[in-house]
Amino acid sequence: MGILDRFLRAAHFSGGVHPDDHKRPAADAPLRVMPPPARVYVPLVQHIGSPARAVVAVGDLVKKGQRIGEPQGAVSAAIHAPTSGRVVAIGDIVAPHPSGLPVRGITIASDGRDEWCELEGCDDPFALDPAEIGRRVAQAGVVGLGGAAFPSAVKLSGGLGARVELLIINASECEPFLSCDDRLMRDRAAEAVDGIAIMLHATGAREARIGIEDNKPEAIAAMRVAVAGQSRIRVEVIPTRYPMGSEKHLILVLTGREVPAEGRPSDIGVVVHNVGTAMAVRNAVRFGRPLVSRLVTVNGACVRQPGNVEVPIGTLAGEVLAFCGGLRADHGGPARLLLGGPMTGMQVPTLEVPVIKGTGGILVLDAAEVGEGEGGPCIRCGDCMRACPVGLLPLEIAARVRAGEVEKAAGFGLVDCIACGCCAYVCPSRIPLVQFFHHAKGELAARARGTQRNETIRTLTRAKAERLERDERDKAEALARRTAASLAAATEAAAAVEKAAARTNEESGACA
Amino acid sequence: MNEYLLLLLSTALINNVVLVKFLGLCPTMGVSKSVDAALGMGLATTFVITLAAAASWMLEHWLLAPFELGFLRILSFILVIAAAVQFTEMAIRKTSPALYESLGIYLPLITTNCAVLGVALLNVQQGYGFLKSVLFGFGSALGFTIVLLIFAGLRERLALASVPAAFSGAPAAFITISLLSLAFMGFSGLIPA
Amino acid sequence: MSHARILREGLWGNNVVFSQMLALCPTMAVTTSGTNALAMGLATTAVLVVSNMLVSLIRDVVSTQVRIPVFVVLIATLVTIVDLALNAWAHELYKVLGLFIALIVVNCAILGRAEAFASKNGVAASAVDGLATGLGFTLALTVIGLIREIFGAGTLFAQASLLLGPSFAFLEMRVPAYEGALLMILPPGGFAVLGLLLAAKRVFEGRRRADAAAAVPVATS
Amino acid sequence: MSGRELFMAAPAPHAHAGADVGRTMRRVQLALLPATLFGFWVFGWPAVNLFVITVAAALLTEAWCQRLRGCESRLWDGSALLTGWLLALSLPPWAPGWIGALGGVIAIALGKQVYGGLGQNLFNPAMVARVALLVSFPVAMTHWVAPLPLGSAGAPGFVEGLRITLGSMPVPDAVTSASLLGHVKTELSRGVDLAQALDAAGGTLSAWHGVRAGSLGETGALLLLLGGLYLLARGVIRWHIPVGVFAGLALPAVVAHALDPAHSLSATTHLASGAVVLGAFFIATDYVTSPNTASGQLLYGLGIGLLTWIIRSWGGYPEGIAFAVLLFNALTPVIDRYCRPRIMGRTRRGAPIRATQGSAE
Amino acid sequence: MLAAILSLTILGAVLGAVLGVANRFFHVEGNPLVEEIEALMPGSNCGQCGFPGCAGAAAAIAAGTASPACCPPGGRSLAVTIAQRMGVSLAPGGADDPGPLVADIDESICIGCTRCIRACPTDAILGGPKQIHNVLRDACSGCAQCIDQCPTEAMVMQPVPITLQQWFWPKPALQG
Amino acid sequence: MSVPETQRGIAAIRERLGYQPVLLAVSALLAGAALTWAHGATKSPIAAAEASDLRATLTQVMPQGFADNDLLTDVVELDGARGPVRVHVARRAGTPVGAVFRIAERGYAGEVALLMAVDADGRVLGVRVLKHAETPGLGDKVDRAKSPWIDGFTGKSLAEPAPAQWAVKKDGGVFDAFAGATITPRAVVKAVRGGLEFFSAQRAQILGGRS
Ligand SMILES: Cc1cc2nc3c(=O)[nH]c(=O)nc-3n(C[C@H](O)[C@H](O)[C@H](O)COP(=O)(O)O)c2cc1C
Ligand SMILES: Cc1cc2nc3c(=O)[nH]c(=O)nc-3n(C[C@H](O)[C@H](O)[C@H](O)COP(=O)(O)O)c2cc1C
Ligand SMILES: Cc1cc2nc3c(=O)[nH]c(=O)nc-3n(C[C@H](O)[C@H](O)[C@H](O)COP(=O)(O)O)c2cc1C
Ligand SMILES: Cc1cc2nc3c(=O)[nH]c(=O)nc-3n(C[C@H](O)[C@H](O)[C@H](O)CO)c2cc1C
Ligand code: SF4
Ligand code: SF4
Ligand code: SF4
Ligand code: SF4
Ligand code: FES
Repeated sequence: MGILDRFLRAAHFSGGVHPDDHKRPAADAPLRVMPPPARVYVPLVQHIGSPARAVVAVGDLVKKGQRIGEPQGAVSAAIHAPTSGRVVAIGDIVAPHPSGLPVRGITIASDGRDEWCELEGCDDPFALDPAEIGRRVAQAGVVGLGGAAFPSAVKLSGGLGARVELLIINASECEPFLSCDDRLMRDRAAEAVDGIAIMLHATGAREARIGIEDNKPEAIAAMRVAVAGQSRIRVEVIPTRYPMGSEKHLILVLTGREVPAEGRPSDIGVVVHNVGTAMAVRNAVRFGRPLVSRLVTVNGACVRQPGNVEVPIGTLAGEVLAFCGGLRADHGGPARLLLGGPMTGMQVPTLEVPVIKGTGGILVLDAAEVGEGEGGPCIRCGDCMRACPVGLLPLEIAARVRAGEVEKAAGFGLVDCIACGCCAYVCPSRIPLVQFFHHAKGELAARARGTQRNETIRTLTRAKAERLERDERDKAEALARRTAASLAAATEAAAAVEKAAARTNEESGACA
Repeated sequence: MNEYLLLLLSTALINNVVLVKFLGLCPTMGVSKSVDAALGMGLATTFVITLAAAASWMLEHWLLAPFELGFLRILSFILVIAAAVQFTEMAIRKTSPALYESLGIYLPLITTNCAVLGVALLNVQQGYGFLKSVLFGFGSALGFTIVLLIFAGLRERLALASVPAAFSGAPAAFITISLLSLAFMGFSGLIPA
Repeated sequence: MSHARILREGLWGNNVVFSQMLALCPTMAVTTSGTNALAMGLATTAVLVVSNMLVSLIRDVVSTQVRIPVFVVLIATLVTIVDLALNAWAHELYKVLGLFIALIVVNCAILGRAEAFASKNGVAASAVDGLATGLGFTLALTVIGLIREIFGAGTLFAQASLLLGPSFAFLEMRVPAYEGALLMILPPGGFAVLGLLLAAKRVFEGRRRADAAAAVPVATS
Repeated sequence: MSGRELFMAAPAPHAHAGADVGRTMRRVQLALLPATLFGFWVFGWPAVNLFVITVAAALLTEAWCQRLRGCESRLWDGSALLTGWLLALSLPPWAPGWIGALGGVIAIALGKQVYGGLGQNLFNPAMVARVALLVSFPVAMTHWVAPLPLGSAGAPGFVEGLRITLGSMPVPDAVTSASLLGHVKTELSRGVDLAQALDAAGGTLSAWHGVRAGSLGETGALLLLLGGLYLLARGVIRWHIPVGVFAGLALPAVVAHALDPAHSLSATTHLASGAVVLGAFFIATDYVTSPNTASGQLLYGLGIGLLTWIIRSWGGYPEGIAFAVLLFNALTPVIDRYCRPRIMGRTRRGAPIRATQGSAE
Repeated sequence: MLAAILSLTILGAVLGAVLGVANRFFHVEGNPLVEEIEALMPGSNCGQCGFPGCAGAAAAIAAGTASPACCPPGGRSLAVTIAQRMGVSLAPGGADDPGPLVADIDESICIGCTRCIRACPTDAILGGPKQIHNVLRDACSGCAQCIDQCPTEAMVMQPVPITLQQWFWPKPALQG
Repeated sequence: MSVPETQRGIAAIRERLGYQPVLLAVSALLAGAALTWAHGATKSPIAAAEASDLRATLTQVMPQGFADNDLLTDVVELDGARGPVRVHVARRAGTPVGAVFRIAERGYAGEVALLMAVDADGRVLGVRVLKHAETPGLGDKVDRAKSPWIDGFTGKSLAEPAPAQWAVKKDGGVFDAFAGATITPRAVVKAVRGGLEFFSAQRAQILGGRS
């Protein structure tokens, strides 16, 4: 089966770019583990979906790994204490987000002991029921570590329907500067493969394929050794090209099949998990350890000691940087502070933002790395179109967004844009294309919210009007009953009341 | 056959109604803000002009010429055209709401399109037979539709450009149609009239 | 609306060509020279005044069903009369203006004024409106015609004496040693001149508004 | 606050490939340079003067319009220089200076700045100017000269050249000559056979080596081809438009020449004469006014080629490429509307593809 | 010459009859407001408004999707007339439009009198007698009917606060 | 608005089915009457204007007072190379002294139509362009309004210059061409020469025919 498949699959997707990867010095530096800082700031929403609800109060003592946030709703994730200590505040903290808006979170003052709470492990995960694995992963608050932070349990246990046949492990790590997955595979290949095997068992897929870009030979070698003897897990070397790591493109390259637009990988029997997620799943299932730390790449010309660090969730970015020797002042100083990679990562307004589950990198870039330059008007060169891995016309979409015609922009496939940034990366006029798309998507969402709100309000208004009217009628009828029994003279009054009620009835009918 | 093809080509492109003969400019400027509207307008106009060419030929040859009533030409042509347009609009509106939405709503706009009467009058001047008259009407309308569509496409792009305030809107549209007619001059001399 | 106001609107504020963008075909077709433009403008004005008055007179009698045909009949009659008259007594001019005399019928401005103004107003006001609109049209045509003529052929009001009568000879002028840029009298020139004039009008009005705003210290309402 | 300003949020991506508009324009200019210098050599000082005047007029108009609009000056992005350059290359080399000056003004003011400047125009500014000049001043615009290489006997010196450009000295009659296409058109209209007509004009060979009458920049076809290949290699342009233009012109020419060699030029003559090479590589490829997608560009190129052939064969003008480019500029929005890339996960028509469950085998 | 007058009269009569009958048989009932606005429009059906003719423009204005000032031939006077008829103001929103407002209750002043609850047409206010009240932002229509009811002035209208979930990138500043 | 009742009355009648044809018929009737009157009033001036127009063109190509008859009505219909030609015969005191007729040739952009007058000896009296589509500024110099070039034919005949010289200078003839435009003059020369040949072939019929 594999052979035919190899012929059928596409070696490429159209579009994409080849940015300078800047991975090396950081990727080759040995992995370091950062001790818990004095305080951790743990946002209650670190994932896609509804925020968790705090289940501790200010002053409570917590152990590392203790659940402090309860998931709410079907798509949500639990939050756990990253270290032991005392809850000192529950309230607003600066979100690790370009807006700099506050987010609700729990602040814990570390007691320095970093003491685990009681954990429920399991010696033979393969004996567990897949549903049980899903439950344990959910318990552990595992979310996708590839960037989008979607609650992994939802994807694992096929909670969303369709049967999964193929598990793809996303170890492509196509973003420049980032190397946390690379480092993980080099140093902990066996554990990662164990996690993949558990996932394979949980999803019921027949096979797992680990996609690794060919610019990571050490990781490929390590993973090849680790999968030896596992007949259902295979390492696939794929060309280096951004955005190989985007799940739809990875699936295309590995299977030759396209995920339908507006659909999900599960529609074609595939599920994609990041390799770090596999590690987190292993920790959750084998040892009952929730997701309280993650590997973070600290990189960029302005960082004194670039490398990969295992960081407790909630540690402030500034402290991580300090752990890496702080910033260098040469190079004309830092130009941008980013969380995540340069292509899709976000610039944050201050160093005082916490690392969260989805933070794969902390980058401090200088002007040359950012490639700053002067912008201009679009010259319709079409480079953005050729760079777009989805086949969109970024220039046309952006022109319409600029003119305020968001609906028309949507007609050009705005919803299909994965915000990979290839278009803006190549644009000679440096049009902030991605910002146009983010804006338009936000605008469309806001309009949809507005419409929905109006709908709600309309329903509520009608409901209240009806209720008032009913009350009035009830009152009138009660009055009528009471009076009819005693006084005949009162009947007239009752009739009048009834007539009034009827009139209101008619009026409201006309309104509706 | 060749002769008919040439007639069609020459009326549609070389002696284009809008750009060369200067007929039907108001709707060309008015209904060219979106390609969809332009298409609807173009099709509706094609229908009316072709109809008018046929009707005016009959009026001319069966009524005006035999009774030597040339001085009633303008009056009778326009009367018949206006009535036909209004009738068609009412009929479509009632019988086919879908067709009305895509074509019918443009019909009232056609009463003020001087290309309709212009083509009918030119037709008489040329002294064509019935078939050629109809073809002449159809070719002219086709030329109108082509220019309208191209122009609407250009204006949609124009709407996205950062045109200086003094030129935004109508002035830029006129400059654009000026350049379009400049381009159409390349067709001159292609087929000797 | 006062008659002065109607006049001002028709001549400038709501000029058929410059503001309403109607009657564009004659505006482009007969403005290859100032003389043609002037003549066409005057012929149209005559039709406009009379048609506006007549429409205003009969406005209560017509029904919606046949309103357009009735107006059209009326206008067509007037136009035919003008057409015949020009043919008889200004034959040279008639040959130049050609088809476009007949097309005054469908000149959107005429039906437009009939519908928009005359069918809603009294006879006197309608006549003034017709006159204002017509003169506005004449003004626009003549300006465009003169610009195209001077740049395109190097003359002003050429052949005025031939077309309008010997008394108009004083208008004729010629720029010596200038052959003219042909483009201006060809279609592209016509469109471009109108586009540039519209832009100029906008700049002019913008400047005037700015001046007015600067002159009157912000009025508190 | 300054800390916040340092990190003023910019959207992703925070990296850039380094392309910029000025570099693209400079590459095109570099590609044009050999053919331009060749043109200077063939036609001497008057050609140099005309070139300088045209480019200067374009640059001055650009600067003036940008001042009027009150936007920051983008004079040095090279696009106005390129427009002036291409316009100069498309003029008769000994045309009077005022032709070049007026052309530069028309190209930039009416062709470009009216629309808001770089990237906003709908028509190719240089071709707008060329066609406007041709239509307005047909005599001056069809006045060709025979090659008089710099330094050869009878070639005007610098001062003479200046006088010719400024119009204070008439062009000597002996020098005037018809361009190949103009000559062919005249002779055909007289009923002279093509073979004879071509013999008199020096045959097809002169078209390729370039020492022949023609516009300033069209004669060095081989050098232009070289420049075009450089642009292709550099990725400044893609092959679809040039190949489309060549094919659109050559295919009907081959057929017609086979059917009636006495009255239709061969495909090679068509390709080598006039401004085909210049047009295909440098003019039709203008980003702003051509379609974006590969299929759209191919269609656009084919259309320009075909229309050029039609105008040359039957039209009123001996050379049709400028008109063809303008007409297809006008059609570009229509082409763009119908030629769009397929979106991943969707059919060509935009509906999501059907999910085919399972079976990787 | 009798032929001329006669033929024309017959032509007129026939066409008039056709149109009259057509109007009777093909009559489509329209929206009275649309018809009223249409009667105000210039009727030249030039299409400059971007709608297919005056009827189209009238329908769009009545539906609120077009501005009363959309008709160039009608000019300013028409715009004013239509705006008056529609009861709308001509001036567009303007820069100082604060965006939608919702009610907010200052919890420290609220005495739980429930008056606001009774006034709210959408039941957007939660809370029983003598309890601190709260406004459900998603249900509040911003009608401000509750504001005057509050005896302690605890209620104010405030712009909808932007949350992390709702924030999105602003449109990039215009370029070129 | 002062009489709302009558208004309403009219409004009611206006909606009647029978009202429409009557209204339109009445309008048409009035229009027809008005036009008939106008037609009657302008009929003869128009005819006169058209006739004088034609006559003016015909006499333009010959010296003043060359003929004393009405050229417009003195016509013989003859077969030319391209179909029938209407030849207007000029007479003095009844004797044919010349002829005026139309000639045409394909120019640079379409046909150039000319009117030429020949005297009884076969010498050109004058040539005028009636219609052409030549490029303004180039070919249109054949128009007398633009340049006197066309007067160069006056006095020429088939014998003088010699037949080989009946061409533009570029082709070895005696006639000038315009700078940058040879095609149009070439066409005109060819047409005039064709006209002279036609005249010499049909001379007998033209001059012999009595009116
Ligand atoms: C409502 C919803 C349902 C989803 N269902 C599935 C699913 O069934 N299978 C799956 O693999 N991913 C599912 N996802 C996750 C997305 O397909 C995707 O993996 C996730 O958003 C992260 O993708 P990205 O990092 O490529 O953006 C779902 C996402 C959402 C928002
Ligand atoms: C442009 C783009 C680039 C991405 N690059 C990577 C990547 O390099 N590695 C990765 O694991 N996920 C990447 N993702 C996210 C994947 O699409 C997908 O969400 C993820 O692999 C799902 O695994 P997870 O749920 O375990 O995170 C990328 C997404 C996008 C849109
Ligand atoms: C736009 C354009 C219009 C032309 N118009 C005419 C014309 O009307 N009459 C004419 O004889 N030649 C015209 N020509 C010139 C012919 O193409 C041809 O060059 C010329 O007649 C040859 O004359 P020459 O031998 O004097 O150069 C025109 C050329 C161009 C480019
Ligand atoms: C490949 C290429 C071709 C170009 N061709 C032209 C051209 O033909 N005419 C022109 O005016 N500008 C041309 N330009 C310059 C630039 O695109 C032009 O000034 C814009 O059309 C102005 O908006 C070209 C630029 C490039 C990169
Ligand atoms: S890459 Fe930039 S300049 Fe080029 S077409 Fe796209 S948006 Fe325009
Ligand atoms: S950000 Fe969107 S439009 Fe741009 S290249 Fe990526 S998918 Fe295409
Ligand atoms: S712009 Fe005014 S007159 Fe023209 S169609 Fe629209 S509403 Fe009617
Ligand atoms: S503003 Fe209106 S909807 Fe909102 S709470 Fe007050 S009364 Fe209710
Ligand atoms: S005058 Fe308006 S369409 Fe011709």
